[in-house]
Amino acid sequence: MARVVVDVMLKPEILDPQGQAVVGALPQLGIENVRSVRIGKHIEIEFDGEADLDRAREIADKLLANPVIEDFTLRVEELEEADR
Amino acid sequence: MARVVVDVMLKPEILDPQGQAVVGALPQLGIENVRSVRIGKHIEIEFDGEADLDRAREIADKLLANPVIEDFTLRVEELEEADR
Amino acid sequence: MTATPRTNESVVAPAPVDRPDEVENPTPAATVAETAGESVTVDVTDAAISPYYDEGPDTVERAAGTPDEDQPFLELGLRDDEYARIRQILGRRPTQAELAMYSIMWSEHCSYKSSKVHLEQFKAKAPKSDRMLAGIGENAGVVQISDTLAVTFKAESHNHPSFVEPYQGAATGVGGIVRDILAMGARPIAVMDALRFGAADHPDTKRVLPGVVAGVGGYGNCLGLPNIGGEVVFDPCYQGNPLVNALSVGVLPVSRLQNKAAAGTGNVVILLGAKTGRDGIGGVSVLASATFESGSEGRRPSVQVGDPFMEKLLIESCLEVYDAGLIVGIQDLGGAGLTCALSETAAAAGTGMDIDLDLVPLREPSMEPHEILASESQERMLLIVEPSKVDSVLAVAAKWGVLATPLGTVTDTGRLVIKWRGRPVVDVPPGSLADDGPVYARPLREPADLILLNADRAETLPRPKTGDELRATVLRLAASPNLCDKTWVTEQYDRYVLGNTVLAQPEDSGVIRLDEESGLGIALSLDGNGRYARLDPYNGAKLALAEAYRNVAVTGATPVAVTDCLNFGSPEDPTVMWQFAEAVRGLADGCQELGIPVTGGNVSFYNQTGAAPINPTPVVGVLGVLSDVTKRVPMGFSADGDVLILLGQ
Amino acid sequence: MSMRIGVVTFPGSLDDRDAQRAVRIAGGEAVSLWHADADLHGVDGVVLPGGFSYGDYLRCGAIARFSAVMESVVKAAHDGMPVLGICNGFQILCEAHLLPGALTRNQHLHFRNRDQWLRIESTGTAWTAGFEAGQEILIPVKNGEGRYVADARTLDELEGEGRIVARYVRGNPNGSERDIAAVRNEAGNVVGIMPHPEHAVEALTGPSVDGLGFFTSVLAHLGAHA
Ligand SMILES: Nc1ncnc2c1ncn2[C@@H]1O[C@H](COP(=O)(O)OP(=O)(O)O)[C@@H](O)[C@H]1O
Repeated sequence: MARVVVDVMLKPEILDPQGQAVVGALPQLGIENVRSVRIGKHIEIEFDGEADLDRAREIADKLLANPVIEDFTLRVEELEEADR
Repeated sequence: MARVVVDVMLKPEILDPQGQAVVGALPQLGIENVRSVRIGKHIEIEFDGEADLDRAREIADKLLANPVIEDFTLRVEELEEADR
Repeated sequence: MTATPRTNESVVAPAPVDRPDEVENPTPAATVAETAGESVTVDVTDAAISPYYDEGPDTVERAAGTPDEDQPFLELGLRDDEYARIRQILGRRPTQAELAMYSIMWSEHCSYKSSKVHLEQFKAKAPKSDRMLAGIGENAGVVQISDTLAVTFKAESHNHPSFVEPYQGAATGVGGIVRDILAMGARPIAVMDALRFGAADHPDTKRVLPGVVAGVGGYGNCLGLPNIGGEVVFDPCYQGNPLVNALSVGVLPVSRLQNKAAAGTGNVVILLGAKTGRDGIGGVSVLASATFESGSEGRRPSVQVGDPFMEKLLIESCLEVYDAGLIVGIQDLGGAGLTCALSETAAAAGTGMDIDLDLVPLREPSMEPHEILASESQERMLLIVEPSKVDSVLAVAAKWGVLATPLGTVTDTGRLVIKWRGRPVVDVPPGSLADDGPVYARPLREPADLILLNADRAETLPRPKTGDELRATVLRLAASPNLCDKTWVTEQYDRYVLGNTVLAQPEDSGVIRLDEESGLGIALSLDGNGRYARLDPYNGAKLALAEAYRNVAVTGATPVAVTDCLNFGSPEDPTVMWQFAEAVRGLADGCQELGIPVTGGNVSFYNQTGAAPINPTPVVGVLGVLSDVTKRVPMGFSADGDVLILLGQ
Repeated sequence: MSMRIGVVTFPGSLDDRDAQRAVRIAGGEAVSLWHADADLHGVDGVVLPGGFSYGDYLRCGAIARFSAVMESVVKAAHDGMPVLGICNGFQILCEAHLLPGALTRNQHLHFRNRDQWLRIESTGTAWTAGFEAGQEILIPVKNGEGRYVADARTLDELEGEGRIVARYVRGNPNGSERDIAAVRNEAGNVVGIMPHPEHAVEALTGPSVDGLGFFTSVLAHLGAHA
């Protein structure tokens, strides 16, 4: 079996307050060497049968990402039987 | 330069209303061959200098993932100069 | 309150009686299996139980043939005598699924076994009222407020789940109480929340408070229910045990009142709403470990995750079903899931049921019968429908995109028979689960330190004497977490949605308009004072009642009914039990003196950290009626030159 | 004859009844439209109300955009029908590309409900013609994802063409770029606004009655063009 993984990220020029909040909290953990944190979405799509990259791209393009503010990447991930 | 990518997903037994809502919307796009969609977070951490996997794990564990309901995976991603 | 779960709070193995030191407090670091519970740590791996079925499910037939098989009833929180009674009721050992059902329904949480004898006073002392259409024992109390309209309201706790997972714990607390209101036939129209946290600057508070507030807001806002008030109180006694009490109120035409009785042989039992998963299975997972010793990873009970969108669809479909007169009975699924809904609806009608568990839509196909029966998956309702109306009900559900699944039929056998894979795994009298649980008159003892606490009089404290001292005192008070502005919290709640909010934060009461023509409306306030109740639980409960009553009255409303949420430590501690008994007596007496009835509520025990209980915290909600909300009195001064008058001493 | 204003109910719409009430108080006839029904039932204008359409778990408005009714609304909007998107409705209009930009997570990451001052910047729309330019109004804001963003060019364009309909004043509740609270399309028939005018139409329940102006404006506009 296989699934398609779509990662959706805010475009670099769009403010990511969530990522900034994490960066802001790091000094409390004593962590000083982080330059930036960006937070996006990780989406796993499982198909009946074969992983359908074209369909997945269509879903990502129309639904999962808003092209005005977000970019996405797409990849097929092979699953072992016992995987979730 | 390198960054650490953290993917945070709800544990498999936890209800994922977000993914469920997307599955519910797919027929409106004429897509019928999707079995399931699970939605989590995709986080990119950039360090000053080397990618620091241990630090990243600590950040993921303490700030990015909620161990009661989420699991995470971690990997280093090499970046080309021009990458986002 | 009857022998039924009055709350959707997570039901796990109840505390083993007489072993108070085992009553532990959940810690966030521990696994959910150990912590999602009401009170008690059940170490799944330690349960030394032999796998006891090798050829298929533990059926009724198999149970009858293997009377001597060891059963983990102690691990499930049942006492020896309770287990013996179950065997006596059934005339055999219970099956695995039956054992799970009894352990849930006879838990403190569902059976009210420790509180029942005290709560009777609410009925006994209740003033006669012809407004009451439904009272204690129903999903929520219903009060008639005009010729055609009635209001239903109730408060409930979700304390322990909110400590484990603050956001989801609080969110599902709101979701649960809203379903109670919905089950009475009402459209939910508002929520309130009374919150207690540890010291404001404690790290745990920093973890718990933002999540709880976001959860209350996230669920209520997404459901479209205005939040019209509540409380935020900080006290170190709640450090390891915050309180999340939610109240919901709804309105219905008197003629739409619903009940939970599964009446009418041949009627169809329909499950409406979300799929069933391994949510909050808690202590019952001990049974899973009995069968699957390895690979229990994926079998761990999981935190309940709320889906307010599903709940919104559930509300709309239920209301449409009510208005079309399509159902005979309805019950929400809360803490004890299908177990409670099936047994209560059948018990209420004195009927039986034949249920096919294979029909329940599952999120995880590998679920065992006891897991399906114990699951606390949110956003589900059970409907009883005449066969000729089943199609119409399914059509309404389809319109709203909600799953609706017939699971079986009502019978006249007086037995709740549940089949799985074609064979009966449950065959019990439903009343034995719902009504005939154990009842205990637990020992009471006044706390030894009470005299000393009371001897430490406020008069001994230094008083500000100069203007500067007075100024410093006022500033300190104004800046203290318990008195300072609560906007950080209340801004996260939608108070405008539905367009009928007449008063909300920062007013003393919330006021909601019910009828745009006549201006008929209601006022609600939710109050409690744990510190006072610690010093004097009898008067502390009265004080909470009086405060809520006054808050409602000053808006111009006439107070008409009371709900409560009684948060206490372990009932096995006689001093806690004494606090509880005193508080109940105080509330019942107070209601009698004020002439308004308690119409429902909730008891939450085992709120403690180690051996230290929280301050006894009875939280009281009072409902009032305004015949014309345009005449309400807000708390702000309205015009220059207004005269100030102090009433009372 | 009173004008008919449709109010769309998506699964998860919450302020639909409030929007209907506002239409009625303004003197119009409110017509309830259903997300799965492409028929606009002959209405003269449409309101997309606030709420969490389809749960809005993925991204606000992302799924609603694909509903049957939206196809008709998009078409009618292009033909000049007045359309007002409030809060979630604004998000849907952006997702449907009837308006530029997008609404993202509030900068402070919290849901925020407060009474908010706005300045009306453009009265050249069907929904704001009844206000005075520069008029300050007080209406509730309540959202978790209300921060308006667009690229700098789009923002400059909006400013240049006078298409910013309202700005937050006396404090920006969500970090919106250039304090933008409401924008319009070129023609001025489509307006998206983050705060809630429908919650400020009665003195009893709102912080003011300033919101009524949006609804009376559109009725007057329709009357004049009838
Ligand atoms: N958790 C809460 N949820 C909703 N409203 C709250 C909450 N906590 C406080 N409030 C509201 O905020 C306002 C101020 O609260 P508080 O400072 O406790 O005032 P009071 O002492 O008059 O009750 C009140 O209107 C109260 O209802």
